[in-house]
Amino acid sequence: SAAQTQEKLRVAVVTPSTKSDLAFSQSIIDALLAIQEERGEENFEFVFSENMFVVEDAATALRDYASAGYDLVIAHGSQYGSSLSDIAPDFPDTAFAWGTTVDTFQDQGITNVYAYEARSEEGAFVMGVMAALLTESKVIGIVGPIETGDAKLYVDGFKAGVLWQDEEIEVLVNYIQSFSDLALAAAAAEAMLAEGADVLSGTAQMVPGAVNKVKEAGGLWFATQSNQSTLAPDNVVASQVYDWTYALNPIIEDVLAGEIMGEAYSLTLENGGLRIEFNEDFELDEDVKAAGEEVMQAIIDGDISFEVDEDGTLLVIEAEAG
Amino acid sequence: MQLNLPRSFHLGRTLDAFLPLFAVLLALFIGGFMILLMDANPLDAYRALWEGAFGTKNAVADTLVKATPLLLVGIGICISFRGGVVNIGGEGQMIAGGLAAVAIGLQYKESDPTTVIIACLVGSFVAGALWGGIAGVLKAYFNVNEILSTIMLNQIATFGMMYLVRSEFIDPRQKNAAAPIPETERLPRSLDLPRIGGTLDDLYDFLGLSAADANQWATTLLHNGIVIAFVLAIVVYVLLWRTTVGYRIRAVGKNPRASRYAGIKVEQYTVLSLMLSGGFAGLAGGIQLLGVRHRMNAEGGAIAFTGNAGFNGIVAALFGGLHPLGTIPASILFGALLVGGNKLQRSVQVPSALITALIGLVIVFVVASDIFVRHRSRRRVAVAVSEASAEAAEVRASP
Amino acid sequence: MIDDLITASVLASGIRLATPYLYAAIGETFGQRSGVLNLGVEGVMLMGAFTSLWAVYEITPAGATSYYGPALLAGVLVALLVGLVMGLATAVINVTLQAQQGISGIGIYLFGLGMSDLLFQKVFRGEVITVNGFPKVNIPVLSDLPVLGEIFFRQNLLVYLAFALVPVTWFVLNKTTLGLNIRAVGQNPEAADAMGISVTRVRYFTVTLGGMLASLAGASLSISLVNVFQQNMTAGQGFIAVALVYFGAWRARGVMFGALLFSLVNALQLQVRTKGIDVPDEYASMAPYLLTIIALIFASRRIDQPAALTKPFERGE
Amino acid sequence: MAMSTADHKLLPTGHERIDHMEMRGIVKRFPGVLAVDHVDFDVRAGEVHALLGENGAGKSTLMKILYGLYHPNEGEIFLDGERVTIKSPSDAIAWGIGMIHQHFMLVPSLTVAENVALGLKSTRAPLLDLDVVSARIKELAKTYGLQVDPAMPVWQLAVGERQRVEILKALYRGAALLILDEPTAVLTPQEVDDLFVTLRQMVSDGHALIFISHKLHEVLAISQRVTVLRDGHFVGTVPTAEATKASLARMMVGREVLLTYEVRAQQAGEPRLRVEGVRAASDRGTEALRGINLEVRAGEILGLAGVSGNGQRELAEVIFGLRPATTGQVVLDGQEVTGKSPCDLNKLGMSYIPEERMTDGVIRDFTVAENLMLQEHGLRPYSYSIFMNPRAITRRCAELIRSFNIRTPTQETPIKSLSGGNIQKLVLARELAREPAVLIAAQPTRGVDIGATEYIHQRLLDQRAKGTATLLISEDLDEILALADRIAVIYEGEIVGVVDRAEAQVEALGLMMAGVHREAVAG
Ligand SMILES: Nc1ncnc2c1ncn2[C@@H]1O[C@H](COP(=O)(O)OP(=O)(O)OP(=O)(O)O)[C@@H](O)[C@H]1O
Ligand SMILES: Nc1ncnc2c1ncn2[C@@H]1O[C@H](COP(=O)(O)OP(=O)(O)OP(=O)(O)O)[C@@H](O)[C@H]1O
Ligand SMILES: [Mg+2]
Ligand SMILES: [Mg+2]
Repeated sequence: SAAQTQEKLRVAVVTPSTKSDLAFSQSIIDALLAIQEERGEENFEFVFSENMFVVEDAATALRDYASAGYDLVIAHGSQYGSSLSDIAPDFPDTAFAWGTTVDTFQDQGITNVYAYEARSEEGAFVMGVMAALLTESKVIGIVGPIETGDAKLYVDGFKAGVLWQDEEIEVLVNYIQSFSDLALAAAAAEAMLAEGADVLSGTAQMVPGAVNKVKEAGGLWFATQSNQSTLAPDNVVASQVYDWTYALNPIIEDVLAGEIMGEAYSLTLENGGLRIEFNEDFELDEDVKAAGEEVMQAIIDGDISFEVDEDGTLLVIEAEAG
Repeated sequence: MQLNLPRSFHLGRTLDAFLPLFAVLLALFIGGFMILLMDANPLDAYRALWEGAFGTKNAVADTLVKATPLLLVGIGICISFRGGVVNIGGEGQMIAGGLAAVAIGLQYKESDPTTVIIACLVGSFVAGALWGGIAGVLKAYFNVNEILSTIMLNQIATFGMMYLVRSEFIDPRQKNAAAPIPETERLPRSLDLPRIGGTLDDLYDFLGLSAADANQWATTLLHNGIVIAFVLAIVVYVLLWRTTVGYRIRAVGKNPRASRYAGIKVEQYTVLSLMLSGGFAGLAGGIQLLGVRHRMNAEGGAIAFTGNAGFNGIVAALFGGLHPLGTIPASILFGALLVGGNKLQRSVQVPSALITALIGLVIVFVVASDIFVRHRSRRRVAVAVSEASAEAAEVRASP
Repeated sequence: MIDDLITASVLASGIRLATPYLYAAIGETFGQRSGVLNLGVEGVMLMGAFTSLWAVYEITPAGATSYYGPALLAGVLVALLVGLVMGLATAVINVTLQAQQGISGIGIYLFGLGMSDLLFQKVFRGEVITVNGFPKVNIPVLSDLPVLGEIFFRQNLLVYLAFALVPVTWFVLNKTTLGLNIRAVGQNPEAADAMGISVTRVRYFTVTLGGMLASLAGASLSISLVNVFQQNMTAGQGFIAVALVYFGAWRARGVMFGALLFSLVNALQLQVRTKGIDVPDEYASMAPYLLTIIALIFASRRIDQPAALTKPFERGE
Repeated sequence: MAMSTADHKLLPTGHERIDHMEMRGIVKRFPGVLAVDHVDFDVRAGEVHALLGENGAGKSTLMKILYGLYHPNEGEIFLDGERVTIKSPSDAIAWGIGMIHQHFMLVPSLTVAENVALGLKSTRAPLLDLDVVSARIKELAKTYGLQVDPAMPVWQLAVGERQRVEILKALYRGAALLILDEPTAVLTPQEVDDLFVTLRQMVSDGHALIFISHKLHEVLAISQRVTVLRDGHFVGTVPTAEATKASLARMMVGREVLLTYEVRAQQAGEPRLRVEGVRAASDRGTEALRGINLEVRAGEILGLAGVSGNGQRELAEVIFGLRPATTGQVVLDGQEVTGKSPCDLNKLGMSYIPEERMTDGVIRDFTVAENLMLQEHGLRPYSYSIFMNPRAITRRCAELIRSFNIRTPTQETPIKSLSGGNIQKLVLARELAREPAVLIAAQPTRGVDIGATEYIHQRLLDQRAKGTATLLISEDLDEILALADRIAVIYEGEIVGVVDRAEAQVEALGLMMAGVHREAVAG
């Protein structure tokens, strides 16, 4: 077919943490592996630079990949944006992708940068609703790293879901100001458990510390960014999984077609980029699952949608019945 | 006899200069097994490391850009360690400097760029100096150990930066975004530190070297921060060994009691050492901001901005024998390892952890090899001095 | 209000958080008391954290739902062994080869940081796995005490052991010939040498012991506190531990107070946020660091830093 | 060793004695220095063999070789005829050799008993047996007359007491041969007498002693034989009975040495330094000064006599702004300077030669030149604005090194490789050369060889002639009597009396030093 006569597509990705972080960086690597699987190694090659916390190192890597002739260079970290806006104009024939954001620098006259993001509040909202139905103590806790970006969206969405279902529930939120301190995440979870929380969730790579405390205490856990069921088979209810292939595939199609458009893609429940994966080992009450699926459908149908106001508050917008 | 000695002298010196290089090679040899373990070819890996650090003009430029904050932090470390204080606060001081630079730059983005750039750099030095000065005052007047306070102040600076960048300093464009990126506005391009590639090309032209590779440097990211750092290294050298202030800093560092007896105000010089040291780290932050980053971003914490230069600068300074001029090659070596290491990862696709471990090995081997240099140089001094004193004895005996 | 914040569970959590600091800082105290600064604690902690978890994972029978004693024992032993090896290497570098202790420590740190992650990726292909770590052991009778029981006596073995080390350390340093030698070597190695004590041997001992305790500190994270491993999971704790040695003025008890102060404030600041009290998160996170400094300003202390700290010893030829 | 022969008698400590120790053809080179050049030396049980020589002659080096601290480049050591290699102090200790170092080898933060127990096998190993050690210390203290409290931390002890701890350490380890490297340098005359009692007792018990001192009268009083070194060479060994101060001095220096001075009478001028009602606390928090009143006039040397530890150090530190006075004031040339910093006092022309020169007077890692410029580096012509002027500094240092005869390979040599006496000379050179208005000189000739002592005394007198007001703090009554115009005696933080030299009598001064007031003595 067409793809076979084509030259091999070469993709490079730069990630801030390690590719095995069970969270942000791992999700993009997993997506690229899946694409490679699908398209075949002979057609699709990808390389990565991980642990690029240092932004200037990431910039060097991006530039280097672009000059080495990679067809698509992915900057998987919102902190890489300003470097990307410097680099992209120097390589007009190379496609770049920047996650997670919606900004493609069109306003700066840059046309070869794609953007991708996950509407993580959607899945978070669904899981929040289920959490509200599952809690007996009426206390729910959420552990976050720092209050920005994807983490903030997730936390806000989860909280909104809980309160949408049941306004009486107390939601404890704790941004521990660290992506790597497992002990602190564990202690934050302990504090919440001690406050009576029986259902918890959390985002970013330090959450395994918290999962473990939930496991010890016999609480319930909702995961995000990747499937964490193996961490605590008895406690993880469901995981919101990011499938970046839904954002990457359209970009790759553009690149293969030689039409670099610089568009923005979002993972949503609707397009399947966001999936709620239920833990098979966990016996979830059918009613709760049904309620979750119902909300999910409402979001997919656009009956429930989300907006962020000027203060950064997440608003839940319900379409009028009918 | 007189002809003989100087020759062996030089030979000895040269060998000393190569000993650390042997140590690096030995560390890389051992690291080769680690690379094998990760199913990669060590030779390819090291070729990539070399290429990444020095292989192209771009690589050399990246290495020098990486070396700049290391050198600036390092010369500050030379001051503080010579002054008897262990400044582990480079990270926090760099952040203070970066914040000051971005604040000044954004505040006066309409004004004359040259003036603003200078104001940003001065501001970053002052901010770093004040942040370092806290540890200085705590040590001099409250007896709080500076290792403790600087480690703590690093964290405090990081959290402070994260707060400011998320709230007061946040880019107005991000403020209302659904998922705001915690970063400041980018400084206007007029405030970017001037690139010096063009000048270098002119220099090549002038020297008649440009035939083959004309205008090779112009496109690199090399900015004039490296020039500032080189000049300041010399300034610090002069400060430490040619001025009364430096003399007093060193005296206090070696023996505060005797210094006090000799009439030196020990507390003031302790504070001064930490302030100067912090100032240079702050300037490293300022230069990093104007030359490389152009904005602050809270994601990834301190390291995303500093690249660990606050710590690595200590290593560079100690590699350089706590001598500002020795710190120059040391920071270039270290910058090369970091830049080349990243290239190694890209080229042979080994985990970044391998490079981290490799750099650790190199550091350990180089410091451990130091003892041989010291012993050799001591022996050499012995020979030289006994020659000198024999000569002196002859002179005395002759009349 | 205050009652709400300082609850038994917050205090208990603070005590748990203090455990890794305590192991690492006590190990460092031994080294520094004999005149050797080891800044590489964090690297050794990470190695200990990974290897002990690996051992526990390998030995625990597949499908086990609760802890498996022999595996935990093996985890601790492996951590001690790894610490021994890294400690010995540190001693060779710092004592025999007389390396600048500041830099060699950073080298060891980076090596441990990289190596632990590398092994993790090699062994587990980078998958985060959990193990069944040390379970809580309720001390009979005492654990039933109101409040105090929850705070002190419902912890796990590695927590108890860490606190038990405090009086043991005090005893070893002050009541044994070994302790006397350590103190003398750290204060005046020339004098100790002139009395026929092998400065080198004493320092090898303390630095190796320091390595073992640092490694155990790592294990106390990975197989007792959080039961998982992740790259760089120590997140700077090793450096804080070094700072705590200065805080404690080179005494086990002082180090313990420092570790407790730091960790309790940390637990408390988490509680403040859990309670939804309106403080910017970053300010709350600063609190432990800030208070540690402030505590030192007000603590009037007699400071006797080991006079030979960081100074390699070499007898005149 | 096991075959105990009849003539191998045991010492009272229960250890075997060393009948004869011999060093032959010892050579030791240091960077730039031939410190010991083919030296022979021996000592027998039951004798004190004194080792004499100028500063830097190689005495300490030779002894450190015997104690295993240095390894000789050439030469052999024999113990009772048997050739031995001494690789380390523990070897030396095992052979029954003990050493008391010129600079004390004590751990200040430890107690006396802990210092003694250091390196010994405990009877309750691995636990400490400090009670056993303390008991044994008390026993030894009684046998040899060495009073000291085993439970005291060493940093709280006076120098004389520290000396005793050093001897106790050696005795405890059963030193059959004891090396004493300038043990009297820091002792008061009374303490020296006490020490000699101990040493004589040891000799009669069969110990072999090696005694190093710059004080010829001590050597003449205690030793049976004297060996003299000069510049690392062996000059000769003579029986003490055949030696005199003058002959020994000639052997050491190679020329005649003036052993007395002519102090020209001189009219003292205006008071330059006044101390009025000064009280101050000691490091331990006790009251060290209890209302001191003193006056030193231009062109006058005021000797401050007293047993060490009676407030001399605290007084000097208060005057020099290093220690706060709780009450009272210090007046310099009519201007009150109480509490001013050493920096300001330096500028006002005050100069201080601290007693602890190793820690307070020099920076060990600095070079000779850098140490010489410690105060003056900020003045013209040694610096202009903040820049130092290396040429002027080099010239200045060369001059000081020459005029004070400091033995150093170069100006750039780190001061720590100079011999003890030469370090002392350097400090004196620095302080005297500034021609101060007021000079506080604490123990200025302690540890300095006789040639240098002569020179320093001469310089103090020259300074006096130029109008300097000097406060000479010394425990050496001979020195005070030789130089001072007036003598003040300090006892427990109070001045018990001031006498003119002309009227001073040694016995009366001795009584005052023991706390008897001048009025009482006179009356
Ligand atoms: N960790 C501890 N456990 C039990 N008792 C202790 C501990 N630390 C100190 N103590 C008790 O407190 C007393 C004083 O403690 P401190 O720390 O001042 O003594 P130290 O460690 O012996 O100090 P130094 O080495 O300066 O003598 C000790 O003598 C001991 O009785
Ligand atoms: N460790 C060393 N390194 C270099 N040179 C040394 C060292 N120790 C001593 N010297 C040199 O060896 C020579 C002899 O020194 P030594 O200490 O033996 O003299 P000394 O006779 O004991 O003098 P003093 O009476 O001043 O104590 C001196 O020139 C000194 O500078
Ligand atoms: Mg005690
Ligand atoms: Mg001597």
